[in-house]
Amino acid sequence: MAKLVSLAEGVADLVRDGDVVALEGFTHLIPFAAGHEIIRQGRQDLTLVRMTPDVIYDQLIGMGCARRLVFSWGGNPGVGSLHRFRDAVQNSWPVPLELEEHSHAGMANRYVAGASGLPFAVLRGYTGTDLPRHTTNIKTITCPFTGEVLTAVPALRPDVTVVHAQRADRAGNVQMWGITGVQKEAVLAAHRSLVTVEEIVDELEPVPGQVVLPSWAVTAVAAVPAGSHPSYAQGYSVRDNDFYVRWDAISRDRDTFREWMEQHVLKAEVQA
Amino acid sequence: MAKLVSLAEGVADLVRDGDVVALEGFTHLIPFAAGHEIIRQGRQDLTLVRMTPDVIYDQLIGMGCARRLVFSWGGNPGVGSLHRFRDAVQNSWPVPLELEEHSHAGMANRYVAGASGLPFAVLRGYTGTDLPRHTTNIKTITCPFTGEVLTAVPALRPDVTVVHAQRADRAGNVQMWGITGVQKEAVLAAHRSLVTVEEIVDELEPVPGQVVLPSWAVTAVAAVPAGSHPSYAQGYSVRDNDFYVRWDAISRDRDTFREWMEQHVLKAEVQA
Amino acid sequence: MSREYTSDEMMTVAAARQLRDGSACFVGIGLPSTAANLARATHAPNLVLIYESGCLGAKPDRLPLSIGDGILADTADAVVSVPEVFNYWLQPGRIDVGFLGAAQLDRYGNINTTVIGGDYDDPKVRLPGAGGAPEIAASCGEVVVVVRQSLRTFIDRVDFVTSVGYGRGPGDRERLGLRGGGPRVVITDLGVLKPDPDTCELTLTRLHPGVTVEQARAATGWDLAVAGDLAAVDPPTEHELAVLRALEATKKVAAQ
Amino acid sequence: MSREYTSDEMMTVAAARQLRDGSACFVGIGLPSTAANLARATHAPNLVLIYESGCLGAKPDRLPLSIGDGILADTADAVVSVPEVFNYWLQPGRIDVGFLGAAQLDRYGNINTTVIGGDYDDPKVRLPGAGGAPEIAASCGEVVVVVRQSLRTFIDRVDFVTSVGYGRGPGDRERLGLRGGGPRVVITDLGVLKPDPDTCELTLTRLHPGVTVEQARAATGWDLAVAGDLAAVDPPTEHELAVLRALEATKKVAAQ
Repeated sequence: MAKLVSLAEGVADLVRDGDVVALEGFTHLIPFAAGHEIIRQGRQDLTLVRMTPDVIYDQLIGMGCARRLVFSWGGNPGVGSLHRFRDAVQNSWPVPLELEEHSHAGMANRYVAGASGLPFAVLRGYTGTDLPRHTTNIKTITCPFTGEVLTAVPALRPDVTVVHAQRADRAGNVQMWGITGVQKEAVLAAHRSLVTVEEIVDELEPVPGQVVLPSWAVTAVAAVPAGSHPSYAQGYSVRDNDFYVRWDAISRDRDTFREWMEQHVLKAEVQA
Repeated sequence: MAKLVSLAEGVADLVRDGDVVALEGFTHLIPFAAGHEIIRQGRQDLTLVRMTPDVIYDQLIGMGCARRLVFSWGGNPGVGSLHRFRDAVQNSWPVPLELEEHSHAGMANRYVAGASGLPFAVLRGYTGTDLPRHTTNIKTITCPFTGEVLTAVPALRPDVTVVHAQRADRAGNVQMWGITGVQKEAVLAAHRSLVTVEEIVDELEPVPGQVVLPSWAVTAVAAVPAGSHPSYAQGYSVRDNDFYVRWDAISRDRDTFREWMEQHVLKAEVQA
Repeated sequence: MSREYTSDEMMTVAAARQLRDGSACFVGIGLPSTAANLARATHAPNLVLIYESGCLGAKPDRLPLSIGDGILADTADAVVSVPEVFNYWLQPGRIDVGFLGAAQLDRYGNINTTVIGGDYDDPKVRLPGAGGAPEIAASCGEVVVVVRQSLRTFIDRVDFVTSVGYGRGPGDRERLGLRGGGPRVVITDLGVLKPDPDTCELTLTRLHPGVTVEQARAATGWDLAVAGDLAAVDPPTEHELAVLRALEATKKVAAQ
Repeated sequence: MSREYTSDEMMTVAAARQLRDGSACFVGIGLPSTAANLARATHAPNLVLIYESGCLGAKPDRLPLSIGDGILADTADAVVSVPEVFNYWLQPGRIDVGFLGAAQLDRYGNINTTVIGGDYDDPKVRLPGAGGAPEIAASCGEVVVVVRQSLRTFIDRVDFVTSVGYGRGPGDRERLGLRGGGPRVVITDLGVLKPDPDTCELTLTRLHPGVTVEQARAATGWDLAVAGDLAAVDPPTEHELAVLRALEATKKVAAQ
C-alpha cells in the first residue's frame, strides 16, 4: 500500500545519489515540484531517464545532479533548444553528461518491457539510422517463426519513477486523466515510485479517460498542488506557456540560470 | 471509414468460407447475434479463433461451420463443459475439429503482436507444460541482452474479427466500456472487422473506462440491439445466466441441439 | 444457525483461511472465487481480488456469476485490458497468491485441466484447457489449489501438465526458470496437503473434522505421505458458515 | 485582407495542400502542426490528426502549444497511451502521412535532428534528437517534409541519419525492410521537391511565385536537379491566408 508522505519525505526516502531516476509526463503532468525537491536535496550522480527531457531536466542537468541521460527528444517544446543540456553536452558544464539516445518508440517499448517483467522489447525501429552506432542497447532479433529481422531494446527498470497525477484517495490509489503518456509503464517498471498529486480526496470519482494506479502498485504519494507548473494538470491548471518562452533567456547564460535557480528553487519554501 | 450495414450485409461481405474468424468478448459483449448470422449464412471450413470459446462457439462447432479452433479455454463459464465442442473433438461430429491450444497469456499476446504489426510476441509462459508439444506455434527465444530464454508465439492476424460494443456514432466510431477484454487488439489485428452495437447515436458521450475504436480502424458497424444475448452489454442488459445453465441440457444431445438451433437460430428473423 | 456443514463448505472455509489480509490474489471462477470472497467478507477485508477479465481490486457484494461479471468491473479499483492484466500485473510477479482448481492433481502438485485418458489427439475426456492457469501457476508468489480429493483427481502423474507445480521434484521450478513459489498448500474436502520441504511431494498435514487418514489414503492415487504432527482443521465457525451461505444465496438471486 | 504574404506563409499553405481529405496524418509540432490544422480548416475537414502524445483524431479549434496540449485530448476521438500510439497505430502502417520537419536534409531525403558538426560525442551543435521521427519516417504510408531551404539545411549528406529517407539511393528502403513509402514531397520556403522516380534524388519540381531556379540552387548544398516541366506554385488564396493568420492569432491568445 502506498504511504502518504510530504514531498520532502518522499524524495528523501525514495531518491538516492547514483540512482536511475525517471521523471515522466508527456508535456502534461510533468512533475516539476518533485524535480525541484531533488535539486534542493542536492542529489548527484543520477542517471536521468525521460522520453522528452525538457525544462525540468534542463534544471536538474544545469544544477549538476546528473551524470547520464537516457532519452529520445531533448528540447524546450514549442520554443527551441535546452541551453543547459547543450552546455553540458558541448562543454561538460557544470559536469560531463553521458548520453544514451533512443527514439520515442524505443523508449516507450523499453518501459513496456520493464512494466511487463521482460528483459527486452521488440519493435520495428531505428533501422537505417545512425542511432544504433552509439549505444549497445539497440540490437537486432530474428522472428523464430518468419525469420524476419526486427529490433530489440532492453527493458528500462528505474530505481525510482516520479510522476504527477491529478488525484489520489486516502488509501493511496492514484487517478490521472487526459494525456497520460507513458506514466503507468514508467511507474510499473520502477523498483520504487513517488506520485505527487494536485489533491487527495475521499473518493475517486471515475473520469473518462482515467488511468488508475492501485495503491499497492505505488510506493508513496505526496499532495503537491500545482506540482506540475509550468506544465499543466488537466482539470486543474493550464500550461504556463510564457514561462517556457522565458526559460530560453533565463537558461542561455550560466549566471542568470544559477541566480534564477537560487531565487526560485533553492530558496523556495519546501512544500509540506 | 466504417460502413454502417445490416448484420446480414456485414456477415455476407466480411465473413467468407475458409476464413480465419475471431469473435471476441471476454464473458461481456460476446457477439452472439453475429455468430448466429454466420450460422444462418452457412459459412463452412472456418478457423475459429477465440480465447474463451463458450456457448456461441459450441453452436458454430455443432452446426459444422468450423474446421479448426484456436483457443485457450473452452467451457460453459460457471456451468461446465461444452458438449458440442467435446463431441467434435472426441467423435468428429458433425465434422472433425482440429485444435490449436494456448494459454490466455499466449493468446492475448498473439493478438497484441497482430495489432502491433509484429510477427511474434515474447512472454514468460508455457514453460514446463505439455502445451508446446502439440503445436509449432510456441517456441523459445533468447534475450539478446541478458541471454535469458523466454517464450515466443506468432502474431494472430484474423481475416475478420467480430465484436459487439455498446454504441457507435453515425460516422462509425465505436465505443465500449466495462470489461473490454482483448477486443481492441482483436479488431486491430484483423484484416477486416465487423462491430455490432446496441445502438447508433448522434454523439458518443465519454464514459469512464471507455475504449473507442475510431471509424477509420473499423470496416463495418451494424446496429444489433441485444446482439450479445445471453451474454450482457454493461449499461444495456444483464447476463441471462439461466440460459447458460439450460444450454447444458440443450447441447448434451445431438438431436435436441439441432432442433433448438432450427427453432431459435435458423428460422429466426434475420436482424435488420 | 446450525453447525452442521457439508464437506464442500469445510473445504471452502479452509481455503478462505489461507488468504492473508492485504495480499493480492489472482482468482479463478468457481470454488476459488467463492473462497476468496468469503475471505474478504470475514478475516481479510483488504484482500485485493484480481480477475483475469482485467478487474483489479474487485469488491463484489455478491458472488460473481463469471470471471467477467459486471459487478467485478463496477466495484474494481481499475479495469484493464486482458493483455494488460497478464503482462503488466501477473507476469512481473506482482500477485501474491494464485488460487486454482484442478481436474487432476499429481503428487508434485502439477495440474491437468486439458485432457484425460487416451492421447491428446484422441482423448477419453476433453476438458476446457489452460485458460490463465499456466502463467498463474508460474508467476504468482505462491499458489493455493482447491480440489475435491478422489482417485479420479489425485493421481500419481497427471495425463497432461497444464500448469506446473513442482514438476518431477526438487529444483525443477528453478531449472524451468519459473519465478513464483509454486503450490504452497492444497485444500480438499478431506483435509490439507503441503509440499514436503525436501521432496516437494504433497503430504497430508491436516484432516477436516471426522475424516480419517485411511479415507484420505483411499482417495489418493499414490502412496500418500502423512505428517508426523497431523493436526485437525478447526470446523467452520458459525460466522464463517453464515457468511458463506449468505454469499451462495446471493449467487442464486443474481442468477434469476 | 492583403494578398501580401511571407515565404513562411507560402510554405505552410503549400504544405497544407499536400494533405488529402480523409487521410490520417501523424503530426509533429511546429510548422507541420500549423499546416495540418490549416488543411483541416480549409480543404480537408475530415483529415485525421494523430499526435504522438496519444491523441487520435484531434480537432483543435486553435493551434496547439505543444504536441501534448490539453485541447488535443479534449477534442480527440480517442486518447491512448504513448506506447499504444507507436505500437498499435504507427508501427502497423495505419497512418497515411507522416509530417516531419528537419534541421538537415540531404539529397536522398534523409533527415538529421540529432547533431551537427564535430562528431557525435563532441558535436558542434547538439540538437533535440529523434523523438518519434525515425519510426514515423519508416512506417507511415508516405512522408511530407517541411523545411526552410538553405545551405545549412540542404546538404549533400546529413551529418547524422536520424530518420531515413531513401538512404543512399534506389532499393535502400526495401533492403532495410522499411514498410512505408518514404518522402513523397519536400516543401520549402522556395518551392517543392520530389524524389526522382529512378534515382530517388530530391528534384526541384515547383517554385513559389517570384522565386528563381538560381535562388533554389544557391540554397542547396548539392547540384540540384530541376524537373523539365518546372511549374509555379499557386500563391495562397485569400481564404488560405485568412485562415492561416486566424490560426496563428489563436496561438498567441492561448499562450497568454
